[in-house]
Amino acid sequence: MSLLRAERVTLGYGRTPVVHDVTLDIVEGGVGLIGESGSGKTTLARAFLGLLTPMSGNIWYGNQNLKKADMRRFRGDVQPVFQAEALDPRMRAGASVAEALPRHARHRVPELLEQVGLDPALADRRPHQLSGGQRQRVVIARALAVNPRLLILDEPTSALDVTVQAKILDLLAGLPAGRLLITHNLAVVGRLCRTSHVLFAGRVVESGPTADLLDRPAHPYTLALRDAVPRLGGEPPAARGRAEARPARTGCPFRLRCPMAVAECESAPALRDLDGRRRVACHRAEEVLREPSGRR
Amino acid sequence: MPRVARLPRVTDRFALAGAVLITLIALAAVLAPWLAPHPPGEVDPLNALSPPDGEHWFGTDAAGRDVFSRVLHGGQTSLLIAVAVLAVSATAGVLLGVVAGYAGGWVRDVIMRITDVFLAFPALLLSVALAVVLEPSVTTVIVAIAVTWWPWYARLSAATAASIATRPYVDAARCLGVPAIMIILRHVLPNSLTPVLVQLSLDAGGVILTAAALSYLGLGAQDPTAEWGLMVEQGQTLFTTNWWVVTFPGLAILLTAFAFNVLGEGLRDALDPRRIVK
Amino acid sequence: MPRHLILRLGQAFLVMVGVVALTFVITRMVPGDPAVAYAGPRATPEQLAEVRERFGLDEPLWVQLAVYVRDLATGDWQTSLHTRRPVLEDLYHAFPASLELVGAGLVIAIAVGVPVGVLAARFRGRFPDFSVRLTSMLAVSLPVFWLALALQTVFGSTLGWFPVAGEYDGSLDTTSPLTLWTNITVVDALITGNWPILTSTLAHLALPALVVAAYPAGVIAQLVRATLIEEASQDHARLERALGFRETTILTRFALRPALNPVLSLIALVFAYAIVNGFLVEAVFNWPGLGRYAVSAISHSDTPAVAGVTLLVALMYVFANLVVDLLQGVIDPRTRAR
Amino acid sequence: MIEVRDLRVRYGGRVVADVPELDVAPGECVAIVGESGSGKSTTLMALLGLTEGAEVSGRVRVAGVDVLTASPARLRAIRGARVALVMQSPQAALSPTTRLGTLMRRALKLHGVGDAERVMAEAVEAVLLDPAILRRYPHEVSGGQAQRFAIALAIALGAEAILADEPTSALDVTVQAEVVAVLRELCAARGLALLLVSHDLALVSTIAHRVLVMRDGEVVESGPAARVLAEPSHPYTRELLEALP
Amino acid sequence: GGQVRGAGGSPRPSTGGTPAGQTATQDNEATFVYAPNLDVVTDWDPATSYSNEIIALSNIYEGLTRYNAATKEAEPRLATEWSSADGGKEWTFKLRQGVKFHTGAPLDAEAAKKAIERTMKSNGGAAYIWGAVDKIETPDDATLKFTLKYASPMDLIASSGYAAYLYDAEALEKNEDDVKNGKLDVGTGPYTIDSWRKGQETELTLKAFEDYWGGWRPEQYKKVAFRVTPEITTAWQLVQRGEVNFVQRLNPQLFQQAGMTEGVQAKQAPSFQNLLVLFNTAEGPAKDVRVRQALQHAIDYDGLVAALKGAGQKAGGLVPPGLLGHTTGLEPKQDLDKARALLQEAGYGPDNPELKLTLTYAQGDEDQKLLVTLLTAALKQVNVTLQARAMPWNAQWDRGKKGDQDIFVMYWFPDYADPFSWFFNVFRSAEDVQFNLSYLKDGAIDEAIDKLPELAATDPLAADQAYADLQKKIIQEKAAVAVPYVQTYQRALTADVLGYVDNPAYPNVVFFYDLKPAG
Ligand SMILES: Nc1ncnc2c1ncn2[C@@H]1O[C@H](COP(=O)(O)OP(=O)(O)OP(=O)(O)O)[C@@H](O)[C@H]1O
Ligand SMILES: Nc1ncnc2c1ncn2[C@@H]1O[C@H](COP(=O)(O)OP(=O)(O)OP(=O)(O)O)[C@@H](O)[C@H]1O
Ligand SMILES: [Mg+2]
Ligand SMILES: [Mg+2]
Repeated sequence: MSLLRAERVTLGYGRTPVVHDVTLDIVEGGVGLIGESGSGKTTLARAFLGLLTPMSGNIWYGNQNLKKADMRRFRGDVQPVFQAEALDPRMRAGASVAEALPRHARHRVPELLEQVGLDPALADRRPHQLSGGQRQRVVIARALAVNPRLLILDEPTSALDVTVQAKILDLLAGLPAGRLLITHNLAVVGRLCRTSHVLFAGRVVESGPTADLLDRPAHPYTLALRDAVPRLGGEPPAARGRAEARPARTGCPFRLRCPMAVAECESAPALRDLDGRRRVACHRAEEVLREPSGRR
Repeated sequence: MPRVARLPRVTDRFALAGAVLITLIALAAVLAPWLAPHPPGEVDPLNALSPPDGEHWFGTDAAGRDVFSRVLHGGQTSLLIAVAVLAVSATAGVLLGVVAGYAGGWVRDVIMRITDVFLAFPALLLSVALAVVLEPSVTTVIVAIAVTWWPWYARLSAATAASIATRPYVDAARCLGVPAIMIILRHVLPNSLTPVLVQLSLDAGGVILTAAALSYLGLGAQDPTAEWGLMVEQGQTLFTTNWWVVTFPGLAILLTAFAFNVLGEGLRDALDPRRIVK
Repeated sequence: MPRHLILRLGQAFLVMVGVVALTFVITRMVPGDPAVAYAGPRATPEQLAEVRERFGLDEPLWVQLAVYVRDLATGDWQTSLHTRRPVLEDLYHAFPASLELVGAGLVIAIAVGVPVGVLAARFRGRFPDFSVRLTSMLAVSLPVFWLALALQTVFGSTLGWFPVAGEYDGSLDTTSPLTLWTNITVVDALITGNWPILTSTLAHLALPALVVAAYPAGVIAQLVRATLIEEASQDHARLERALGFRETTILTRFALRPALNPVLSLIALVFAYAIVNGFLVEAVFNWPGLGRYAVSAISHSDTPAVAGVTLLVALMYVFANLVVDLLQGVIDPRTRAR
Repeated sequence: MIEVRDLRVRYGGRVVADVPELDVAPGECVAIVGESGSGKSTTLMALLGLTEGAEVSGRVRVAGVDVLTASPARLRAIRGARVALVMQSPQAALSPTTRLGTLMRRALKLHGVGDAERVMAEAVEAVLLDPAILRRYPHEVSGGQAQRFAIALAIALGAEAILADEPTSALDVTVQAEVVAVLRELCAARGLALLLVSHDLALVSTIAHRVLVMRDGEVVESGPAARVLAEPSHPYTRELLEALP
Repeated sequence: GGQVRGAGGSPRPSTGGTPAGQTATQDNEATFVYAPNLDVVTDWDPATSYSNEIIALSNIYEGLTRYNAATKEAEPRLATEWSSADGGKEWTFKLRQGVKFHTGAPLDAEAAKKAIERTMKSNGGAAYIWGAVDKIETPDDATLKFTLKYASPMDLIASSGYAAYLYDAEALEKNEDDVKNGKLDVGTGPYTIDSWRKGQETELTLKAFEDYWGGWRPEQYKKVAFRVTPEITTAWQLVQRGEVNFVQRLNPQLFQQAGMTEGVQAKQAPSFQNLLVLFNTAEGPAKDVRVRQALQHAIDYDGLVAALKGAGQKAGGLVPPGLLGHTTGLEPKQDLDKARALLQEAGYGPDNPELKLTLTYAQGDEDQKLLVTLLTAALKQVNVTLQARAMPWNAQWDRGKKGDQDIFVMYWFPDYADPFSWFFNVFRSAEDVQFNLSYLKDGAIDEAIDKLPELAATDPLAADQAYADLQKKIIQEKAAVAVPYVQTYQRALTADVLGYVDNPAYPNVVFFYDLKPAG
């Protein structure tokens, strides 16, 4: 039984939906969310955190609907780690962490900072006096303060350079909590998530075990993602020259950029089960699978 | 390196100059009882309207009162009005604005429409009515101006708060289960204050001017209270014949409003959020 | 866009409803017994009773409010107790003059404030900037009645460069009578080609318009300067510099348009402020506008007239805001997308 | 094309970039990598004299002009026309109230490029964009489009050198591939000098001829890309490479 | 559609309009421009008019007589002669022959009677002046005979600036709307309405009535304009520039300047208007006569007059000089020691609890404000705090009628040149308070007041004595009022205007017919 589950949710701002009819289960072993910029990853994360009410569909927290759930317990169970600016610029690091703690437990601040590998002396600094890596650790420390069962991580390392990034990832990998991880970086997903979902234009286009997904993509977009990753010392990634096309409004949203698009793609493909472990929304998934496997 | 424009340090100097000026003015006002050569209400009808001289530095008014002493004492009233109006209207406006900005939706709509109604109202006319109901006095001026002043802060802080409310750190606090009221007080409010602070010092001059205009129309402070606007009003028919009666209080208003403006301009640059964060 | 427009109009309507209610409340707070004001100082109690009945002043308050709203909607803004003419008609005569004055003031304010703001931004931190900032701060700090008296004395009386009071030389009414179309003298003189009246009005307009312009010009200069500097420190200004554009070109061709947006919203606010400021200016320069009407209405406890002025000013404010909102879409395409 | 000796940029006395040597020849691609805040963007800006409020010393020759001593007019003459800049965040670098075409037209007119309409259409098509995009405002185009528009701007002006600052940081890898392809093509086909800033070592390794590694404002290592990335000599470079996931 | 503004209306000042060398017999084309500080006309009805419009109506309408300030007597106007009988209870007026209304109708006894009766019936404005009239008869076309209920000086009453006009009542009733809207007037005076635009700067213009019974000489002003100018300084600048010819009131400083300015003549004249400081005799601390007396002694009369710098002269009693009943020997003086002693007796003063008194006065009146300032300062020395409040007249009066203050400050002047109104209106007890704002209720005083008219009509000497006694009683004994000063009008005219004489019975009125430009 997973802790959180989205069932056919549509999400949007104002009246414009940006995430369409997504079903997603946060299971053990980490769940990754990858996809194009603007495809709705953060939006989905906000919905899981109860910060955004679905326009339709439900989010289940255990067997309760999140709308009616006991929010106090929920807040203790699920915590976010956001991209940037997750710390109040006017608050000292210690105070930010303390905010998560009940009054009598404020003495735990140093302990929590140490847990994420920070010198407790940094508690007196304000965010702008901390480096990006340190800031991100404070955010994690604050999230850990409530002993959450699930962390929702939205690009926790994208603002950091690779050396710092590596340290944070180590820290996250060692935490007992479950996680939903959002990132552009396929390598990071590969390391932290057993299951992954690929989002394109507000729709899940492929999901399944991360390793399978990256080894043998079943959706052309996943395939393109994998192949476009530059490799150290490798050839420059191949360009297709049609990347400016926006998601299509009808039919398969990827079809304007898809090298394998055919007439059939003008009707929207449903998300279907591929081999019991994998689901994909593509009419030609089987052919995609037959593409030469990655250069990895 | 020549030719590369140097970022002006002038801005900080502006803020500093404004602050120093205001301190001086406030000191003069507070110390008026000791600095002023005459009590502000001391009349000397036989010496009415005598021009500035060694005895009366700024001359005397129509009742023979010492203009210099009255200008000094008038500072107390005018500054009191400015501080009180800004305190009241900023508190009310910012609280409402922050709630509106944070809550959004219909709460925001309701608050902002009410704000609009008050904004649409000519301050002077609203003040007229209030001045009548409450009897013209310094308190009335404060209430009357504050009533028409708060919507500015409500608007300003609603806009800022709305943008603050979408910041991840506010979301983070919500996810920690911090109650809305605490989020507003702890995160949204403090982070919405910078523009308000700048606006406040820019507005201080405006309040003094409005109070002066109300007094000028006979709706504000009442004689024998020494208040700059009232003094200008009393002297205005003497403008061409006994310039000192109206010029000195007028200059006092100008100088004070100017000092606050200088401070506000300076603060606007000095408190630039980008500077704070960097 | 149409939906946005409808929404905006709806909001404006709601605000007007609020204003009407508030106006009503306020008019009931204005000093003196309106019946006495109407019937004259030595009226008998019977006469007073009759006046009260005629104007419905003896009805309960809520009935009066209902009647008030109904009358407003049907274009009956009541009769002034003091001039004894329909308030709407009085306003029709007084408002154009105010509009003329405030309009001229705002035109001056924009014509001076914007270029001066650009100048300051262009030479920021240097002498032109310093002097522009200082002058604009002085302009916003000047007590308006004080400035009015000073200008009138110096330029009107002492130097004799400008007329000291009035809207135009009254004797022109015989020599070149003006045909009224809009009731705004300058505009009517312009469309009917009445040059004597036009020049006379412009000469009379100069000083009071300058006084009205002082505050908005200062604020606009400051705002333009601040937003231009802000814009000029944005990434896009760097790109424009990298493309080899001159600093002045960057400010005027690229940065000014987004910078005008806050200026526009400011103008709606300043408009209402200027009308009220105009009250003081009109008194000094004897300008036959709304301000004089309002001040005399206030001192005569002329409730319907005070209410009329209030409503009109509020209406103008709401209207100006509406126009500005729509204009902003034209100036900055980003707001249109919203 | 670009020749830098002992460039030192200070903000308020703090040295934020110290580059002893940096040359880019026509047809060559040089990359600067390094941690965030190490002075990469600052170096790029200094090459065009765009570091406002900084003290800059050293010798910088770009397109034959000594940037640090040249008159503003001479500087303006090389900016855009001979050396083009592609800024870190593409959309923010476009004036929000100016249509893309208007900006390009003004720039062409400024540098006296004749037959503007044809040049514009060609340049835009060269980066695989639809010329219709010229009628749009910046907020109406995607990041990738804005990025390529900036490159098109450089092509239209006939720039001999492009300074590109993290041109792909906000893009997903598929879009990144497109942008990179266009830049490489220009180097090879038109002898363009390309100075690229990036923190993506893998990307750099695929396109750069030479690499500078910066840290804390200092160049800690530089040399041919193949060597630096294969056998790093400085510990920081090694650290960077090891951290690659 | 377009509507032509000002056709006909033609305010042009005379200065500069008359080239040198022009003889006085040449037609005067200039417009005389009068700068009032308030709107000119609130009520066009000659029966009920009771406000500022006197400055216009006095030139449009005429009464039976007009008061002559120099001789202190009524002199012929529409009546050529008159006589009284029956101890002043019967009055006969002979009407002037050949007088025409502006409507074209002739003035005869019947028309005159109709006008007066209509005015009496209207019961508005100053119609009360006819209160003594029992009936009016018209023995012939040229004779008007009044029978009174009690003796009254009808010749003076008929000279009143308000409610005494003879007008074409028939035409008025037929065209009531036109009259109310200033499109038509029904008077006999030398001028008639040219144009009226309420609220405009040049609110009203008048033109000569061709058939005026007095006839027209070429040099007289044929056109008059009223240019409303609220700010004194503005008005002063306009008169200096010759844009207006007459400013009704300057402040002393400007007046002094006017005296030294070329092209301007400064005119100063005593008025019938004095300032009354009325103490609340009915309620509050001032109910105690000792407090009232202390207040009287606290006013710095000499200081006030000095500070007025010529805008007022010290008063002696209730009745200003120039009127019957004016007494000497009642000149007040400040005496703070006495005030302190009186307060002490009453339980206030420096060693006792602070006494708080409220005072209301007219907004915008510099002279009243001066009084208040001086009084406040003086009272502070004797531990009395004055809470003074400036209010618009209507509001102040409303409040006064409710008895809601301790001290009420106002001006008083008579509607016709007679002191009676000071007593009858201000100090006679009344059920409904109107102007009895000291709320005095004293049977003896009432009785004495009621006897005054008859006494004045029959035995002026006795009347003089009765007035003197009453004033002593009201001021000294009852201490209901303090009278600090009588106002002095300080006006400015352009130097080219000849023939202006101030007449205190018609405050601020310029009889344009009597003027001529310097030739
Ligand atoms: N507050 C908002 N109001 C309106 N639209 C929004 C809002 N926030 C996001 N959007 C839109 O919703 C869509 C999805 O945004 P979201 O932030 O979820 O994308 P993302 O997948 O997280 O992208 P990125 O990788 O750039 O963070 C985008 O098209 C974005 O423009
Ligand atoms: N205008 C400025 N004033 C003061 N300091 C500045 C200014 N611009 C940049 N800096 C500082 O210079 C240093 C180098 O900044 P720069 O933008 O060159 O870094 P970068 O290497 O491009 O980093 P990133 O990878 O984050 O883009 C930083 O510490 C920055 O804070
Ligand atoms: Mg996101
Ligand atoms: Mg950078």
